[in-house]
Amino acid sequence: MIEDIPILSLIILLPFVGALASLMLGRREHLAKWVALAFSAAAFILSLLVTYEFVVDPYSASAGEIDGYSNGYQFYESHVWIESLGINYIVGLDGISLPLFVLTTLLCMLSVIFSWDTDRRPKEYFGLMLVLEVGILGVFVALDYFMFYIFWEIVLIPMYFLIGIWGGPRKDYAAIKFFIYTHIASLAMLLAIMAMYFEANIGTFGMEAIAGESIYFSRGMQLAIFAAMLFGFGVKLPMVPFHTWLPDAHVEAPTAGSVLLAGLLLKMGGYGLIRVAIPSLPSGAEDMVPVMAVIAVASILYGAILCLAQDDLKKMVAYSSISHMGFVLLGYSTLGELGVVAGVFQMFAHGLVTAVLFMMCGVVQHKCGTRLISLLGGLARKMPIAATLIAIGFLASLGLPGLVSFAAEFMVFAAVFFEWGLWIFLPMIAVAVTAAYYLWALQRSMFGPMTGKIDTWHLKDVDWYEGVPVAVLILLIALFGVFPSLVFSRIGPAVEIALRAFGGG
Amino acid sequence: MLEYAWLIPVFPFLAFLLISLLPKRTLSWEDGAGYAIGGAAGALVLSALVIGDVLAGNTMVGDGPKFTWLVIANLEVTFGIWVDQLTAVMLLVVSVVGTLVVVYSGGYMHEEGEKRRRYYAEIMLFISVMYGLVISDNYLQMFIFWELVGLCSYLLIGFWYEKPSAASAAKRAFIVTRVGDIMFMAGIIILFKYVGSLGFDNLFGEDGIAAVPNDMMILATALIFGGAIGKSAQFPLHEWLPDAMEGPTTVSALIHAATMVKAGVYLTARSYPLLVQAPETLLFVAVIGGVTALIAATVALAASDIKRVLAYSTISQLGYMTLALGAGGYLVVYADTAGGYSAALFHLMNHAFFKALLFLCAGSVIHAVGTNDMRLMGGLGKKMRITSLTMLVGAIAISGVPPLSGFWSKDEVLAAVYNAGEFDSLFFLLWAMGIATAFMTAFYMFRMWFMTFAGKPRSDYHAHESPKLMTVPLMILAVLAVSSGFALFVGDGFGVFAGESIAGLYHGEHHESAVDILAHIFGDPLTYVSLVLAIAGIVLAYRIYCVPGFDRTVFATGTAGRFQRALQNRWYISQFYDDFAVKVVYAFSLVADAFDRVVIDGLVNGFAFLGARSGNLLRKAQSGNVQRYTTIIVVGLCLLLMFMLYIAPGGWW
Amino acid sequence: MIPIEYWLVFSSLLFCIGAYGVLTRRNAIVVLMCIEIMLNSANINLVMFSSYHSVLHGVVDPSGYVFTLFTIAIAAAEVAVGLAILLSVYRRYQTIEIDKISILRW
Amino acid sequence: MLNAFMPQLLLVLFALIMPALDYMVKDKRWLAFVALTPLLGYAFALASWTLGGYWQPPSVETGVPLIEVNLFSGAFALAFVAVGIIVALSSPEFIRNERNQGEYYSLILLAVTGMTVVALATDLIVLFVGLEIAGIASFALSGFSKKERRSAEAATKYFIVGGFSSAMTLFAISLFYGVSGTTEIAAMGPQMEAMFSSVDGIRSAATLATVMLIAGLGFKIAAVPFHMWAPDVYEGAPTPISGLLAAASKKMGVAAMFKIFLVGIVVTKTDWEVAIAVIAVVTMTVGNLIAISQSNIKRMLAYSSIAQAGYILIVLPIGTEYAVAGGLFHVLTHAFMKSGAFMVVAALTVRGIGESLDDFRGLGKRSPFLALAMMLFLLSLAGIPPLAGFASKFVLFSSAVDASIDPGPSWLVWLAVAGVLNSALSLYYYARVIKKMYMEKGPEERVTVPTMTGAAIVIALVMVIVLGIYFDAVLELCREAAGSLLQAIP
Repeated sequence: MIEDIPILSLIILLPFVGALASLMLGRREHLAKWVALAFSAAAFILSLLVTYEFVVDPYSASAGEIDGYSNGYQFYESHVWIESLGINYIVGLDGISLPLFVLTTLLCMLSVIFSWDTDRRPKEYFGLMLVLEVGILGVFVALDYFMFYIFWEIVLIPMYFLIGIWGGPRKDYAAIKFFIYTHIASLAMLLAIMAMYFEANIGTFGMEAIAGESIYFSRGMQLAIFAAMLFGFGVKLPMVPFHTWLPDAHVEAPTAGSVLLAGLLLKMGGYGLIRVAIPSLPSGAEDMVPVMAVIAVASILYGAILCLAQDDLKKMVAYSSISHMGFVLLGYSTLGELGVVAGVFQMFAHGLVTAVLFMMCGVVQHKCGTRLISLLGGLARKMPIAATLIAIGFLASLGLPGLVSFAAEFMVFAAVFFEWGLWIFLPMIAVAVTAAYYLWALQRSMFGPMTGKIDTWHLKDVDWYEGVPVAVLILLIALFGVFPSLVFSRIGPAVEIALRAFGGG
Repeated sequence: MLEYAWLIPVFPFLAFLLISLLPKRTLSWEDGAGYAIGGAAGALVLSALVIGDVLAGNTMVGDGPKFTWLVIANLEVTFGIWVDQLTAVMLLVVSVVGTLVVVYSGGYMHEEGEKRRRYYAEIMLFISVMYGLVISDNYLQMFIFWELVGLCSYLLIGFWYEKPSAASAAKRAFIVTRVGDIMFMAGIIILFKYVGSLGFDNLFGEDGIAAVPNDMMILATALIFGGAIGKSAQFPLHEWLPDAMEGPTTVSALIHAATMVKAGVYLTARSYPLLVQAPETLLFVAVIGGVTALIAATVALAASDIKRVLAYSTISQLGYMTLALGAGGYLVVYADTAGGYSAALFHLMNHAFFKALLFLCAGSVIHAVGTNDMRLMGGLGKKMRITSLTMLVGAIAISGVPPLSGFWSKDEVLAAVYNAGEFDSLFFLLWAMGIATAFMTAFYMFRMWFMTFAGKPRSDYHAHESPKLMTVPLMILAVLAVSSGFALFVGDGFGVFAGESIAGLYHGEHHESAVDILAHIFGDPLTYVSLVLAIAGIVLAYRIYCVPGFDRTVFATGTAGRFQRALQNRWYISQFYDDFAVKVVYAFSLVADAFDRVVIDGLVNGFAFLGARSGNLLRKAQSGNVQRYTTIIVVGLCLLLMFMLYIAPGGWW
Repeated sequence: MIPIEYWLVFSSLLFCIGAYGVLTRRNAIVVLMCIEIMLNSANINLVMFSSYHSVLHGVVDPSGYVFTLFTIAIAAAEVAVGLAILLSVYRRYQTIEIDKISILRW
Repeated sequence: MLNAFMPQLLLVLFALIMPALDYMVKDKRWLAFVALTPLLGYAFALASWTLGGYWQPPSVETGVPLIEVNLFSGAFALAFVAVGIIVALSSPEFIRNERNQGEYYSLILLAVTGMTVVALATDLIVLFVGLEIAGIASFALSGFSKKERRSAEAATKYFIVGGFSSAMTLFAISLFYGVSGTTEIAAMGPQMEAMFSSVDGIRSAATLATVMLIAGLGFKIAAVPFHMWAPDVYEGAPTPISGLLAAASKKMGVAAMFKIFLVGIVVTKTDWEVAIAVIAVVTMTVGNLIAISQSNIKRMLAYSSIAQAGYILIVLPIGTEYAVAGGLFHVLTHAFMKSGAFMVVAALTVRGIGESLDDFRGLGKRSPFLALAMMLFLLSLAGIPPLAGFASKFVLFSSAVDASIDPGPSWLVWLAVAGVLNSALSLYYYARVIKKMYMEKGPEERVTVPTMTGAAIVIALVMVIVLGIYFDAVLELCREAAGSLLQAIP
């Protein structure tokens, strides 16, 4: 049944319809959250259905699309769109995009729940959130460069608004910085896409078709295009030294915005690298390996060191994202199956973990009125559940085994050692620093005596709409921490296909 | 029976789940103590069955059921269980001490009220993952549980998180051990690369060992031992353990004396098949062990906190075990005997019992007095008869006075080190350090005992003997502390337990009867050296701390004073770490943060500012005077003409 | 026959004079006249080139002449509109000195 | 020949009767509808021909081929007429208090006539005449609000700079006539080459002519440094007329430049391509930089128009068919998005709201429709997908990349780089308007949308969205149009 309907298009369309419905509510704006929940939940449920079909019944799900299946894509849809430029509407899902796709629908739904008490312009808020979901979902399923770029850019606008309207005190600065900085990066990617299109000269923007040609590009051309793409995707990732938009955007964004920003938008960068840049430009990627590796290690270390200095809980989490996404790039830079799979998994893991962290920062902000560690202290006594959840989040993020990040980090380290030997110790320093800043923050904010600088008398523990999403995420963190192969086994074959150009890794 | 060994951690884990997830109203049963005791006892029974099976000669080394955790590229990581004699020793320690501590907690933690629930949940989780660590059949699985016991240690040290010192100590413990963990992980990864598997069966097999180049083997084993340095609080990463005493005393007894800190020793012992391939690492292990034993013992001489004395004593004894393992490796390689290896494990077991006993006694004292400071105690012996007597048993045991357990194992350890001197004379030095440590151990233990129980009270308190729930475990442990040393005579000098697990590594047939062993020990003059020194230490402590009239102020002046201050400041090592963390790492992070904001972000903002600014300048050209506009047109025209006539044809682009 | 260079120099000079006037004179009417001079310099060029090409190719090339006629008509229309605009400016500003008309700037 | 001129004749005819009609109708809105009649008819005919192929225009076969109806002229004419429709539609409310409204519409019709003539022209004479018809009409239009000081000043400046530039254009044309001996655009190239080989030193005369032509037409399209009039005029002129100038008049310059540079003097391309490339880059950069510091929205849009001219100018150095198609496409989309943006400003002016950026505060609440429309126009101008501006910029910039790919000259890729960087730069000031509208608090009272202006905005909005999402047919048209332009190269 499912193979007869364009399920992916449907899932992308659902939040869009939801967004329109939400924006058109008129005066009944209190209904906006229900609309948003309904549509995001519907998208989530359908994406679970897709996952089920993908895993259980791979052949029938791609029936009739022999071509699509050979490249590992399922639910393949292809329609002509702009014939004169060879732009097609192509969507498909493989093992790399599937986890991120489901992560997207999940996090969007949970973010809607988390924002349950939003009373400021709810129509727009939930509408924009759904538009954001459309963009992100589109990026993860698009198999045509033009489409990919369009969805990529669609993401910017709702995010700009989410930061700019519902953000913190410096929202103006943060919103415009986010918008323009990431837009510049997108444009670099756009130039790279153009170059690939014309150099391939086969009159189509289809990713697979171009990849079939681009692997034969001259070395210099591959290098140039890859460099542009690395910049384009790297800013989103974000990689040092193009990361400074991130702390500002994260700190000022509303909680749900931060969750989606860190949980999903950053993943777009990592996804783009492995979906587009690396498989299509093998020689360029090989030439850029030192650059990628150095940047990755720098991001990991630098991000971690910066975290130590932060007094704002959310800013610390933001910088930690830089550090953790560095592992993605580091995994990729090995250009081996092990490292790349680990990098993809790290994206998935980071998406789950960082969502928890940002949600908990939101809870702290919400309940205490501040996120400054120096003002907090001893919260565990008043908010035991919140403290427990935040501690689990921190522990997951610092790579505690049994939780989801560990498998990714371990495999990245393994891949790095396999490739470069003892350089492994450089990124490994960050593991200790990571533990240091998380635990130190935990000590100062949650433990110890109360500082008396905030009103602790009326302090409440988490509300249901805050606790439920976090709890769901933590369950998943534990589940995929104990059974990472649930995801690894999907990523592996897809990455193997993606790395075919490297001669079997 | 062995195939059911995986059930051992399941019992406490179920207890953990029940305690943490049951609704508040349904839970009670003294807020979870009942579930905890049930979980621990279940595991104890199963462990006993498994140990029995092992004693009967059955092992499961690589032939048990496996669960594929991860397949990636051509690599496969499987999880499974591994039960041999070494596992059995650890199972014995964890199950016995674990159960007794949980029972003891029923009394000790009684006043904590609601917090008990968290306590029992965390203790159960710890016991569960500790079992998991012990029965792991590969390094990665072991590492996972290794980190999880670290987590539980962190949580339990920080049990009274309102106390800033407790919160800080918990953090320090986790971070410092993490440094070791990183090395452990690096070591694992090195092996992973060359062998392509992390299972002990593959790594320890001939193919596995042959696959690793020699220099990488040295590095990998040294790094894995690095994990042990962190977890077992070896020099220079030992300072977290005294701080960890901020946790409840039961936690100190269970985690920071009997079980978790032994994980490092266990890991080193487990890696023996690899270590013997790298004698350089073995020497490193031995030196670290010897240095740790000596340094920790010196600090214990001057400590005034009863738990810190025990903590440093623990470090010192762990140093003994490590030293023995290092020396034992030499013996395996060059003398074809498992003597040192067995000694280390023998000491591990004995130490677990008597040190848990000592800690629990200290807990009983603290429970009664309400302070840790021995300078405020005194004269407790009459009021707390059971505690004082059981603690005396523990003190004698650790001091190495026959026939209590400590004597036998310590003697075996020192003998092994001395024997290894035959192959590398450095071991003689280490042996001397061991002997010195033995003397100091006896001294500070009795210093502690005398300061606590002898003399008159030095402050106001109304001490009373602890409840049955606490004293019964003390008595059981006292019995064990007395008797566990006799395991030496059960079979081949503890060989049934330990040596067998590395049977493939040496060829020396080494069957001794109990009489032989006794003759062997007491026929060796070195035995008497250590014995005499131990008794001298006790007598000296008695002279200084028990007999009234000794002027202790001589320690506070002159060279002795400087020495004492250095000891009281823990050789300034802790201070060095603090300074390093604050003045180097944190300061560096502040500099980096400023750099990030000023330079990197400054560049970004600078470009933005430049854009806005240059726009502002350029617009000034727009004066509103139309003749200015036409003038600019003409100037532009001329420039364009010049460009096209003279510059563009040059083709410089 | 006058050499073509002379004509060219003449028209160019005329053009420059016109341009100079546009750039420097304040009175808008004078500026208008200068623009007319510039247009006429081009007319001279057109007529001159037309006859030049007729000579060169041996056939009469009328396009230059035709163009000139069109240009004259256009210039007339332009002047008409220009004067009307100046009139309306004078109503609002009470001046036609163009450097005074500068509220629109930056 | 007469057949081909039918639409222009029709437009002129209506232009002539409009002032008379002014005395006859009471409700002046009827004037707009009358003026729209020929425009709509022309637009319909053009659309059904160029996009649908339902109809074929009569071909010009007899007489001097001064004009040619082909897809290139059709596409441009379509853009001009569309802008004319939008402007005419939104004018009645804007000029409701002015006298002589009939003249206003007749001037608009004349301006459109002039522009379409430029689009049709194949001869320099016709081209110049068309330029002047449109120019003179727009001089008058920009001064139409006679009560406004600013309007009069704008007209004066426009007129003086415009006259100066016309003179330069004419002088340049006369020189071209001199070096080629023909005024027929397609014939210029070969004749010039013949002259170059026979007469010494004449090539530098051609260079001088080229420079003066760049200056003269650069005025029309407002290329730096010939742009200085544009902000003043756009600010001072009645807002719908600003829209007309930015969206149509400027494109007339583009049409003329395409014809002369890509057909007429393409033989000397090596002489001018770098110069124009430099002008293009400088134009877009300066336009965007100054736009950032503007606080008047019309002035800001003027500078944004300057920048857009820079984008389109890159077509000339690239010169491939695909590039011309991109330029054409951008002309079309820019016509809609820029005129749409100006009409939003016009609508607000009608409701008594000023033109300053701060007047836009809280517009999102006061008039969701106008704010949304403005946002989409601005985002489209910035080149954010999936709006029309993105699609056309995509084609435009990609043509630079295309041409720079081996064996093309690789420096062309820097034009694309400059273009995208400038797009990012432009986002800054567009986003600032969006921020004012949605993120800042302003007055609370609602703003109703003027009906006819609203209709004009809807047209532009629909086009901006449709051309962004499904632009296949239009792009195909642009490619064929570009083909028909470049076909003329002998």
